[in-house]
Amino acid sequence: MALLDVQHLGMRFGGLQANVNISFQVERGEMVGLIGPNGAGKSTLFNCLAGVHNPTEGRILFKDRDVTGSRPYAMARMGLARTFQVYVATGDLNVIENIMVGGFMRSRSPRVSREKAESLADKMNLAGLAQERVANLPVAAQKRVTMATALATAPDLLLLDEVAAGLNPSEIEQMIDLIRWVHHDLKVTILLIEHVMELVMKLSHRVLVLDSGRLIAEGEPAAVSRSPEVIKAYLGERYAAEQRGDIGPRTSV
Amino acid sequence: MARKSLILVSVAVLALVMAAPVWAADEIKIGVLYPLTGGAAAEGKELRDGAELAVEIINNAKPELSMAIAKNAGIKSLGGAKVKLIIQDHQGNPQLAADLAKKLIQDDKVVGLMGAYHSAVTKTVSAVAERFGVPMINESSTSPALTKEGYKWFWRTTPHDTTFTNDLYEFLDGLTKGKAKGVKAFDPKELLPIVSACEKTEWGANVDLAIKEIGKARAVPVQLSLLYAAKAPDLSSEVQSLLAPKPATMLFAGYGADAILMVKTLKSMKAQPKLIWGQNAGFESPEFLSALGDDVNGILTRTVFSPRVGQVKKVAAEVNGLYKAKTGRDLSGASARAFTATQTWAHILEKAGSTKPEALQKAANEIMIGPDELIVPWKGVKFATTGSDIGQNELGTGMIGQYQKGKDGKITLEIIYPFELATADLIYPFKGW
Amino acid sequence: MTVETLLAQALKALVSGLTMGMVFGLVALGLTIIFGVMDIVNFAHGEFLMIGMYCGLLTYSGLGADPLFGLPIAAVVGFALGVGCYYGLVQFLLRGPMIAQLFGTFGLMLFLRNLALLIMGADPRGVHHGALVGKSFVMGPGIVVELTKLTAGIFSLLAFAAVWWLMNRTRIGLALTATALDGQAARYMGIPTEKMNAFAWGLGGTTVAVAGALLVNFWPVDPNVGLLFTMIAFTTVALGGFGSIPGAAFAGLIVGLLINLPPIWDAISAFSQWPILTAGEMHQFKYSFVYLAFFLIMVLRPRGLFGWKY
Amino acid sequence: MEVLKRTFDFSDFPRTDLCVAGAVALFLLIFPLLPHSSFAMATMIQFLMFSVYGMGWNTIGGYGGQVDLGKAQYVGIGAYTTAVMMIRWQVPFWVSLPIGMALAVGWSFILGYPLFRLRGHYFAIATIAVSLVLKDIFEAWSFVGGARGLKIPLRTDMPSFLYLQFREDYYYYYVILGLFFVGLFYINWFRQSRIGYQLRCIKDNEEVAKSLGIDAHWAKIKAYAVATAFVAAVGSFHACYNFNIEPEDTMSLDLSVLIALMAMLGGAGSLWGPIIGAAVLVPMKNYLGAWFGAKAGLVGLDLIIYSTIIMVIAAFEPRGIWGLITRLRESRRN
Repeated sequence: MALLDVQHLGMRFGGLQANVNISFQVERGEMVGLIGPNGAGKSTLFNCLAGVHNPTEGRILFKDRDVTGSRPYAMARMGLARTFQVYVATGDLNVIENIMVGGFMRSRSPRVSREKAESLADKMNLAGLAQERVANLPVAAQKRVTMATALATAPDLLLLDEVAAGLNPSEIEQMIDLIRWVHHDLKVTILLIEHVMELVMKLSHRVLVLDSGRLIAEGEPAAVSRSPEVIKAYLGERYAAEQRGDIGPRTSV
Repeated sequence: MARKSLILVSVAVLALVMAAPVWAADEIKIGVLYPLTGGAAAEGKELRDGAELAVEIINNAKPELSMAIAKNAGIKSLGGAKVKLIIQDHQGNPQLAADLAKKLIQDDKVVGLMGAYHSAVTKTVSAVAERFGVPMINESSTSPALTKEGYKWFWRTTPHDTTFTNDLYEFLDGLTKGKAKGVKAFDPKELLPIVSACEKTEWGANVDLAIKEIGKARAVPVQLSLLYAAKAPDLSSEVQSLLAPKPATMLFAGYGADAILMVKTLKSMKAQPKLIWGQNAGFESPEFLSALGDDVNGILTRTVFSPRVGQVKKVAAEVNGLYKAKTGRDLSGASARAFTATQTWAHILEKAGSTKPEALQKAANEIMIGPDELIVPWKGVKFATTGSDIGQNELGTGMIGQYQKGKDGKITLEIIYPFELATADLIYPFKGW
Repeated sequence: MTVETLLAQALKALVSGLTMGMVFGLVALGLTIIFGVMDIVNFAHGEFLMIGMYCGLLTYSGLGADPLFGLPIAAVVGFALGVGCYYGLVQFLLRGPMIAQLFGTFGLMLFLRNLALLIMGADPRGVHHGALVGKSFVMGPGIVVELTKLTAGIFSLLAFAAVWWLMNRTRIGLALTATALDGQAARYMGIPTEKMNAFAWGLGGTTVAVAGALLVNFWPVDPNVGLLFTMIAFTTVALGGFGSIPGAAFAGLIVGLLINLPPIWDAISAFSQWPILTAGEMHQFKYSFVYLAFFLIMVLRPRGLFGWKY
Repeated sequence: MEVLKRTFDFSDFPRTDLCVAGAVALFLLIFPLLPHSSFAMATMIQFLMFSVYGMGWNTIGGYGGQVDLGKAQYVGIGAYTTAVMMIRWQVPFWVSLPIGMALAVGWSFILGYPLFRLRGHYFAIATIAVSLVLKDIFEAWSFVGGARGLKIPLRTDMPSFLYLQFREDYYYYYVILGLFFVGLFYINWFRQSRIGYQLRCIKDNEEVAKSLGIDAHWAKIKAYAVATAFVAAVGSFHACYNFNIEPEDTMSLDLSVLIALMAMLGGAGSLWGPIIGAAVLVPMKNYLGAWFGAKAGLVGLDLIIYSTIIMVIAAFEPRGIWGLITRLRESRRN
């Protein structure tokens, strides 16, 4: 059975239909990318999965249990962790303590979660920054902190929300290695939501494409990038994409 | 950092470990707790001035005054020792008052205490006095509960609210029988229905209880009684409720601003009772008169003193003259009672001939001050030693005054009860605004 | 008691509640302007009112004029006070967390109250003569309306309309609204947000000080008078939704009506003796109704009735 | 064992802090033996009471970041439980203390559930409102004496440790000092515990906290209950120390604000903050009042100075006095 099974999911905010009849599955051990132009409904879908929104239609099965409308903390406890695009942490918790908080989901003992947090920080190149406040860190490090914190909850499925946004090319390379390490060594299934095509195309086993709230294509990265539907969906963004130069399939139009 | 903290700590230590001041040996120190700041600051100053005048008279021979305490300088049986008041400001805060009482007892080594105006504060302070076995005389707190504790170290010179409320019903009874000056007898039903409104703290709640219970016992039950929050911006709904049964007699107990607001609201809602009576405090304070001006004309208040007492008591006129020379004001209920309590202290010390607590306790229980000594129109000062009101002055009586606008346009508090002391004709019924 | 008396009591309570409600709305208006623009709850609001009241009182006792002449004086003093507090204190508080803002304005409240105590003394004072003082008129059977409260009520309607117009129809109002919605974006668009904030404080101070100068025609004033109104103003503003101008007006009316429930209860309880809360006892819970209603509405609708800010 | 170890583990503080803390602890222990005025003793007792109030408030207000301005109602519940049980059924203080704490905590759960649906200013004002409603109820409820309050009768067998009735204040001093140390060690455990970290995370960013499996609503309710237990315990002590309680002095808005104010000025969200706040504000309030109030005739000047200090700290160092110390220390290091 699939780890995550989304069935006919729809989300409506008043008059705005943000997601329409979305169905897909994520198998255990997969790495799936979710792409789509701005306003395609990626974030809404992401928030539905993470329990922030309660979908107005359809249902979500996680580990074969109906988790539709569960609260975020309940989703997290079931093994679904997420990262944040902008990790705002203005308080007095330092890096290692932030990661510890994730660890507390599985253990009451501060000693156990500190050890876990230290080993994660070590592996994710955060050991030197352990005593810093998160707000004082560069963007790339903040992204690693939000990942480490999520990983400390020992998830089965990790939702990555634009972890590459705002990073320079060499940082993106490092991020790709890091995600591979998480996927391979920690055996965590990953669903990536991403604007940075390079990262999605390199990492994903399978790509889902959203447009106007609908799932318009699904398949291997190379196949999806040639799909006429997908190309049409991105046309509206073509100008911007040319400026950025980060959209892969442009040449094949 | 450590150094800085250490400095801070040592400064704190120095500030806290302040040695008690040392006083001359031939002084008898009495600790006094009054609200010199806070909501009742005006009354606190009156009380202080009254007590200080009494001390002046005690410590200096003033043969022109016909009082025992004026005969010689100081306390004779203690070798002419002088009385010294150590006055502290409790701001109307019971917790602070208790701390200050401990300071007076332990640091200043006072032989006794006096105070503290607010019934709620006196309650806390009297518990401290009882714990330490130090005599305390209360001059002006009128909650009946204060002398219901069976305390051995607490005496109260002023009559309390049960007495005052009894006086009120005596007055109403006499009024219908034609005893009041200038008013003929009439049908008692004319004074019904009676309604009352009291502010809801310790004092007001006790007054409310007394009004209801005594009224019931005398078969003139209060039709509607309510308690209101004194710290509230609006009293119009209370007044609306009070006016619903078309009351003839309205009774109130309020502390300060709320008493003023109550009268203003009554006026604005065109209340037409025959009689408005206030239980002292807010209705007797100087600012009640100054804030309301002519609107108080015809309102009754229970009191223990009015400068008009001087017309019937020579000693009251003499002391009032001294007080006026000293402060520029006439004696008020507060200052006259503080004077009397201080005077009582002098008599107790004189009788005890010692400053030992046990001797003072014995003297206080045995003391008897005659009516001629007092500036207040009481039958004397003698404390109950048995019964349900231990420590209460059995001979105290209240008065009822009425604000009346004279021909010169000035408003004075005329005495109208006890009837035999009346200084003016009663204005009845209330003329309205 | 008959049904007629019950109806008469209810009608009286309604009139009294509506007039008092408009007064509360007027007092709360300044608070909601300030909150709307910069998310800060001004604990010292009641003290601004108290200062306005002293303006009216001093016009009467110091200059011997009708206290109504104190209105323009209070407006100027209130504006200066608001702007002064902004530049002297609030602009620093805005950098800190919410808790610092609460205690900063709490300190301001203590400061102003005790300054008044030091200067004016503790005694409550009142005005004796004036165009509005001590006047009330009868409206229908037994319904008496106090002229000061009625004037304050009418004034309140005008003030609400004026502030609504200012916020929605003028350049400065639009700039204020922009500052309220997104201060940073407004700054990029060239709106001087610092000045806008100061202006909001000035405007808030003006409305409440003028309210004070009007209220002194009826209410006695002492340094502690502010606190009596502050809690009511807080609940009014929160009930209407922080920052909502029509919300404050509407919530003021609700509060006014709620505190006039006890007389109606008295009339009802005359029909049968209830085991608890007999006639008169309800008055002790007069303000509890306001707080309870506030609490319930908050829990059911956490933004308040008209709130758009969270 | 680990729990016990963490309770007494202060190792994350610099050595200088611990030296100062040790010196202060020693001073507190021997204070009654030093020459002192009774006013100083009363001030010290109040300082200890407000420290414990502040430590309690700090769990929800400091670590949890929820500005609670309604703590006085729980002081009242604690005080009234002790007083009613002592007067009516002669129940010793040490029995009514846990009962009062339990009642207060129970009430806090009932209130906390709806209260924590609110945030920010709405939460702060709602806490004031519910506290005032409870005060109104107590003022009308004749079983607990209504507005007239309750008075604990003096016992003849003083000093009575069981009923906490003593003539001399130093007995009370050591009782509240005991509570103070219990509270301090509990908070030291709390801040390093799971709930402590979770609360700080909620304060940082509630969305993040929820994504890490934290039931933020429930965590806040729990912390609120802990805070409640602290203030209710001091409330019980207050009843015995004062002999005399009324809704006006145990449940007033002033007390609620004072509790929060001291913790915040000392430094919300730090172990030492509430203690520093109480150590500065309580003596200042008492002694400034004594100096300016009656003697100099400058009525209100003491509170003007007091409020100026509050404003300055709120404006320039929102982390309070402890924040100031931290900042000085950091600037010296750099």
